[in-house]
Amino acid sequence: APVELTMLAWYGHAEPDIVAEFEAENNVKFVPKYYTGGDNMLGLISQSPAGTYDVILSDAEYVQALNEAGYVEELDPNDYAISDYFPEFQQFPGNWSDGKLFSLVTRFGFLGVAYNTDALTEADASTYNVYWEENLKGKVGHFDWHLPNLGQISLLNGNSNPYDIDDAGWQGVQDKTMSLRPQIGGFFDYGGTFSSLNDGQMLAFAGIGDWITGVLEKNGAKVRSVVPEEGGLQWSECFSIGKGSQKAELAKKWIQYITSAKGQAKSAQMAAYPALIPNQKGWEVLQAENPAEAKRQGMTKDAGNVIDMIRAGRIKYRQWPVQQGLEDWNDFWSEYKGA
Amino acid sequence: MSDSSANMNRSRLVDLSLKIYIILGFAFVFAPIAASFVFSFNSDRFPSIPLGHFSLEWYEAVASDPFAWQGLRNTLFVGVIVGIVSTGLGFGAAYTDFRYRFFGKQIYLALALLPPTIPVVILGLAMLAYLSRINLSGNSLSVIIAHVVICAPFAMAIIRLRLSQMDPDLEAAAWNLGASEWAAMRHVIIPFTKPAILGALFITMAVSFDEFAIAWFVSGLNETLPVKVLGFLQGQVSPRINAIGTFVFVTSMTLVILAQILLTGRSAKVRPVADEQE
Amino acid sequence: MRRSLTLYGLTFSLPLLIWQLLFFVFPLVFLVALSFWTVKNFRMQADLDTVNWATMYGRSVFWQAYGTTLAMASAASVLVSILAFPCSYAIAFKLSETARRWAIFLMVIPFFTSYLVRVYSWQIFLSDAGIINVMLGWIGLGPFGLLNTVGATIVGYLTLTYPLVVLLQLFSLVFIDRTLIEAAHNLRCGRLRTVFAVIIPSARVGLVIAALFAFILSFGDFVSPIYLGGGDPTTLSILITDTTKSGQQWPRAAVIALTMIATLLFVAFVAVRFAYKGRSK
Amino acid sequence: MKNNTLVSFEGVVKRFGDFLAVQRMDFEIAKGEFLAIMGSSGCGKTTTLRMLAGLEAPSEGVIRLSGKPINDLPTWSRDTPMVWQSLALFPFLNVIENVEFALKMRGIGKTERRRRAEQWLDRMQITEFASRNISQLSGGQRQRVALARSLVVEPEILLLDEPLSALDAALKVRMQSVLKNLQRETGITFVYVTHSQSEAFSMADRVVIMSRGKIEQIGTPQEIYRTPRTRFVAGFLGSSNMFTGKVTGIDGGVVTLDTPSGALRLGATDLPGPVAVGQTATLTVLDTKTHLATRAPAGNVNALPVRMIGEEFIGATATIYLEASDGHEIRVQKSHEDLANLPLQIGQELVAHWPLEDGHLVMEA
Amino acid sequence: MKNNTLVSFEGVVKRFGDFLAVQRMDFEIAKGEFLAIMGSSGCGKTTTLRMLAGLEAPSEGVIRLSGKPINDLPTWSRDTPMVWQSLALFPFLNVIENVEFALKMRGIGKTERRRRAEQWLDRMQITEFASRNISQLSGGQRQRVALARSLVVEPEILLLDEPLSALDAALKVRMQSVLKNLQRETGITFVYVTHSQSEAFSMADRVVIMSRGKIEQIGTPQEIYRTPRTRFVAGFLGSSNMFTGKVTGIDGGVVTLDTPSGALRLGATDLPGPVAVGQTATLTVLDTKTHLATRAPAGNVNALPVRMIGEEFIGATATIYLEASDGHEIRVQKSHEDLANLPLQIGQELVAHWPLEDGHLVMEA
Ligand SMILES: Nc1ncnc2c1ncn2[C@@H]1O[C@H](COP(=O)(O)OP(=O)(O)OP(=O)(O)O)[C@@H](O)[C@H]1O
Ligand SMILES: Nc1ncnc2c1ncn2[C@@H]1O[C@H](COP(=O)(O)OP(=O)(O)OP(=O)(O)O)[C@@H](O)[C@H]1O
Ligand SMILES: NCCCCNCCCN
Ligand SMILES: [Mg+2]
Ligand SMILES: [Mg+2]
Repeated sequence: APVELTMLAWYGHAEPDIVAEFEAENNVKFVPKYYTGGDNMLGLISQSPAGTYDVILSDAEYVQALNEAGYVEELDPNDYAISDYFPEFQQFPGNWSDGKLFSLVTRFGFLGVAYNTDALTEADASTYNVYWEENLKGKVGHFDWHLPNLGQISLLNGNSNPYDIDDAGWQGVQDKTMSLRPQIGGFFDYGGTFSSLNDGQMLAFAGIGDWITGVLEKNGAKVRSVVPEEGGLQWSECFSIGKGSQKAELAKKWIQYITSAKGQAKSAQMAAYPALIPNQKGWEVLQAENPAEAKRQGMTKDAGNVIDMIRAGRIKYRQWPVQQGLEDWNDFWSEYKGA
Repeated sequence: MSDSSANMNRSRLVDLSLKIYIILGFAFVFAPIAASFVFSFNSDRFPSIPLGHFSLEWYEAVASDPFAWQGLRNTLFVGVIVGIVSTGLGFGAAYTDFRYRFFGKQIYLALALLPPTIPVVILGLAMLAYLSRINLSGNSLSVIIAHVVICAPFAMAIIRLRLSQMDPDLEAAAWNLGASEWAAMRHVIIPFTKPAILGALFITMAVSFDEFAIAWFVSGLNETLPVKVLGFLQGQVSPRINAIGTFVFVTSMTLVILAQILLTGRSAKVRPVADEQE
Repeated sequence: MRRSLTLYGLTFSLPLLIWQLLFFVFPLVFLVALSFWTVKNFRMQADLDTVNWATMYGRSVFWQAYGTTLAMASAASVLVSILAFPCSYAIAFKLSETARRWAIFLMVIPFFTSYLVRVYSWQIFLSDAGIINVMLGWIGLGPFGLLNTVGATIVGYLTLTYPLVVLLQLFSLVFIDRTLIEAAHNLRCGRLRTVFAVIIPSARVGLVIAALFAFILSFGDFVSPIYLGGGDPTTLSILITDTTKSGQQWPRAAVIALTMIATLLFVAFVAVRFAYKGRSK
Repeated sequence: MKNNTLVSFEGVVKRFGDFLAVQRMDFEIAKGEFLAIMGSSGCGKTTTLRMLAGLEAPSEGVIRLSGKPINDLPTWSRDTPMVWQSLALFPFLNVIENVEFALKMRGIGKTERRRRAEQWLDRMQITEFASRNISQLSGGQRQRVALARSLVVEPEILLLDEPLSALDAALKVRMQSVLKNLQRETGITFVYVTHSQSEAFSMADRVVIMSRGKIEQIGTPQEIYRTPRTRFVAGFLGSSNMFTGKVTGIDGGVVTLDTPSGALRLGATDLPGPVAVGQTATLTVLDTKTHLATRAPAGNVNALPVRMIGEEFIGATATIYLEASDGHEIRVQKSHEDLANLPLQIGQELVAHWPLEDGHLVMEA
Repeated sequence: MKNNTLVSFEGVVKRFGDFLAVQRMDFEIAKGEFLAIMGSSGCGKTTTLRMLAGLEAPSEGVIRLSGKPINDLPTWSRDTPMVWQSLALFPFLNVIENVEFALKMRGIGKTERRRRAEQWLDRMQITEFASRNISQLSGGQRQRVALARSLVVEPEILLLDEPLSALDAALKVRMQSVLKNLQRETGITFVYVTHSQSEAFSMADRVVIMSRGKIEQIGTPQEIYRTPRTRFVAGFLGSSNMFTGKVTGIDGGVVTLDTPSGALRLGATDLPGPVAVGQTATLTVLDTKTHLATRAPAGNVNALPVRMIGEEFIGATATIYLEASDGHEIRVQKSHEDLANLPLQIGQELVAHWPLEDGHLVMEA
């Protein structure tokens, strides 16, 4: 019988389109536990016995928390083809702590303005100000998490470092955000975001990007995401090995596989939701396998590709607030919702 | 019973309106179930009107997902055991309330009825925290434990209601006729409460079949089907929801209809059967 | 004869007591303890600090959510009781034995379908391009914004509670002594009046318990407010999820949960008192 | 229909599925009459009352109230309050609220309602329980509440289904006179189902005797007591000695009957119908009209040799059990004084005798 | 305790919370005895029976069965089957299954069980209902099932709580003799709660009269009937005339009592206790021992001028209602024959009289 390898991840990461090949090659069977939010994940790990999860996928922000809490094993950088990564991703913040590697970024994506192409043009959507448009009243949705939404407003307010703002800047973000409240038609989780964009319930969406609209687009929905002129945010997913894993060796093998060029190309086209990949060689494989998707996502050698956008400074990492507490942001978000 | 009431005391119009009202009630209850059924055969991933074409794709997706099968097995296993255990516990509590008066009874009853009042998200975490500390987390057993906690009160309520309809002299009469407490239990209390016991068994099973929030936390990697459905809903919006829903629905319906037919058949010729019993 | 608990009595009383002590009270105690813990760097630490209580109770959004949830759950339980009563009444008194058995059977069916699935299905009805608006469109009406409204949340609550409430009501209605109804008629009490003067008082325990269950289920539900109400307004169940997003603020979530428990306990206590009011032991 | 007829049953039949609970019933109840209905258990008394109250619909026939057919009138429009055998008190109301119920239904104001209810509690001697729950009352107390609840509206007709059956003897007697007085004072028509012969006979103006869904006899207590029209009635009252045999002669105003106990005669004036020689018939004679002597008395009497087999004393009266030569049981009921100078020992040979005019004929075996 | 005592109550008290339902009760029931318990509604009859059956625990005192204290013996080990006032038939069992219940509990095999149950159905005349549901029976039919259910085990003692109250008169009489015969044949001790004086007096060997939780008198029917020991008993039986007054003299074996209706005398032989001049006491005399005449008879009798106010006939007897000069009501019960030569019209002046030895004294007002 195949060896069982447990994976705690967002939905999709242990589905056959991604893992089947690896499973067959290594006589492994993934047993996934899919979570629906980073906090949810942390809660689950913290209350489960050590060693429950062999492989853990988490957003970059949470990796630090996992690491500090000692929920993940140290990784050996030499085990992985980090040198194939774009330079920006080789020393990815949060993956390293005191010079030690604890997780490895595997995919990322941009968050901008998601919109319904029947209702808005790309030009309309190219500024966060579109959310305040009169004809979108009640038709703007929020992905229900403070971090991407407030980050976007911070960008709109001209903060070059959207998560590192002083009290005045924070107050400005709050005021600006509050002024958006009457426009809002709802606060949605992943599934709700999907359906309300798909059926036109919401015409514009804050706090998401291609990882939602890309899937919908593939299914023929008239939605797209654009990084507006004020800039976009970047989310990143990283793999770690769970503390106390009995199958650390196999887990390492998996991370090697998924961060390899071949694995990366697969990952970019993940059926559940598409994403960008940090492995340059992976780009090449993708280009060869599925040039259309490579083009759609902007992972080509052409100018203006996603790395160029990063290099041009148009993209900021999504991260925990620096000068305020996470609670301050979250509390404000709750108040905003309740307003 | 209903036709013994004299006809001049009934109004056809009122009776008809009420019957239509019953149908409207059922329409409300069944609309989402029916829609789910229809959309489970719809090719589009995101349900919308007009429909796409007929497709079994979502059933195939579910059927080929070993975790869905594993989930179904877990659900059934958990549900049946939860049904039996919580009906047993609930029966005991209902009988205790019916029969005994003792110091601290209020507290006892509070314990027996409180769990459904705890928000499930919180109860889930609290359960997980506690169960993992006593090494009972992350498997079907932990789901059973947690589900019995919230299901037993339902069983207790249903059975207690039935007991309150019993002539209190009945049990005493049985004792008086030489039945020990145990015999009276077996020959009087249980026969009298049998409909409620069956009801409780079904309802608690159903509650367990449908519970996802607590199960998400405590089931660990041994997920039940509702937890999977939650994953589909929160994580990807897939008509597999409908496919699973319809599949589970049809399966359990078949079982319930069978039970119903068996029970009806029994009661129709209750006497001959009763003659044979023991 | 009511003797003190014997081996026989204990056989019936103890299992539930032990089970709930082991698997309910202890987790609950843990929850209470948790509400006094503190969180540092995403990690919960055992502590004895009232900060969570002070913080939560000091926030207006908490009280807002509290008021909203209370109002919505109350509205739902009153509404479902009123909507369900004619149905359970009709099933109890207007159907033949066989039809009644089938009606009960049909009412049990929803329990065997996933609540999640049904709520998800309601989205298909209620969305702007959904079944209802399409049908209204045929007669030139709409579209109306039905989804992501309080009304939609209430529809979700009804989906959750209607069958249960009908069954519970039914259960007390079918056992009403028919001669009481005859006696009322005989004393000049007309059809409708008998419903209020005799049937409802006779079935009071069942009716109140049914409403109570509806309240409890609605009060704690997070599925309908999120998937049908669009997360707006914030209910306590949503606030719990939100609160945990401040980096593992489970202790604060515990404060909300304990407040909810206290509320539900109070409501249940009042309801049961009311249900059995004026009845002798 | 007579002028003062309040209720009439015309060809009323009641079936429950296949079961014939009441067979073609034709009778009338006069305004202000006190009518008692008696009969063996399950004979249809309650069903008859329920049809009158509008709680069962007749399967056939017409019931009229004040001349108007009421078959289709719902109960609540009838004003035929009933006192239930099972009482049917409202358990969720206390005593006085139960009594007030009907007044409330008639829209009578709170104060007036309370006043009238209290008056009835008083009359029924249950004032002290006014605010008790029904479950806290004894059986007898409950029955009085049920009575008060129906009487409080002082209706034109009152239907009572064994209203006193749970009361003790003393209370029963007191309640009987309360009821009887009330009926006289108010002129309310009472239809009173009872098992108690003494209740029926001492209270009722007329008595209906039913058997298996059929009316066996209607008449004043005297008529029924003295001249039971059927064997069933005679047997049911339990107060007659019965001798079945063949009619052997009808002449000179005297009918002769040949019975296993001996030849008996009776006057032909009060015959139930045409009688022919050879027919089978039963002679009945009240046990109180049956006399005992040590030897056959002179005169035109029936006399049968009998042997004493037992005796029983209740209050002022004694019942002597005897058997005729063929073993047929004969009872004689007398006051102690009347029996004082008879040698009453078990086994004693005596003669039972009665005047011809005290025997009655029933054309049944 | 006598040798043949089956049951004894020794200082038994029963409280429900504060309410004293049964007050210090001391009495014995002999083996094979037929004991009837009577009393007004709510006086504690059912409670007494339930304590004996082991369904209520005495608050104080000891109950013995065959000499052994049984306070702590559970019902099911007692073998004291009871016929319930509420019947308490099992609704989920049919008639014969109900009857078989106790046999089944005793582990008796299926065939034997069925045989014995059928025998009892037959005896109770309910064979045709054997497979009916309880809900399909009339009240009387149900009661017979309840009787059969308890009798089927042919126990040493049987407790009956108004077992015949729902039966019709004829059936009641038939059942009475069935019960009485059964009791005689089997020697089963019967404890029989009833409201019916005639039932109690005609069936019981001894009768207990209770009032408000207290035993007022125990004795044979004759004793109780002839010499009621308390005003309550006399009033409860409703068969005595009562005159309350002050004792004015005790001499020569005669006690004189000054009552509002006149001075009355009685023999001093049968006094309930020491009597002193000046005490208040009540003289009772049975209405059947009270005679009527147009003028005061000669001899040593009590005689009171009275006026007739009403009459009532039941069967062989008539009751004449009269009032004394002070308005006090007096009843006289006689056979029609006894009254034949009196001018009985309302308003007629007569004399009520009785021999001194027929009066009894009760030391109560
Ligand atoms: N709803 C019913 N369905 C079928 N049979 C019935 C129904 N009601 C009464 N009966 C039958 O009809 C007959 C007459 O019943 P009813 O209640 O009138 O008798 P009753 O004379 O009042 O008897 P009792 O003196 O025992 O109260 C009985 O044999 C009874 O079993
Ligand atoms: N469980 C109880 N709790 C409180 N009071 C009770 C209880 N059972 C009986 N009583 C009271 O005790 C008294 C005696 O009741 P019991 O039932 O023995 O009366 P009874 O003589 O059988 O009356 P009835 O002739 O009406 O049946 C009554 O006043 C009754 O209200
Ligand atoms: N179904 C899981 C999708 C995970 C996407 N992660 C990115 C979070 C964006 N806020
Ligand atoms: Mg009847
Ligand atoms: Mg009693």
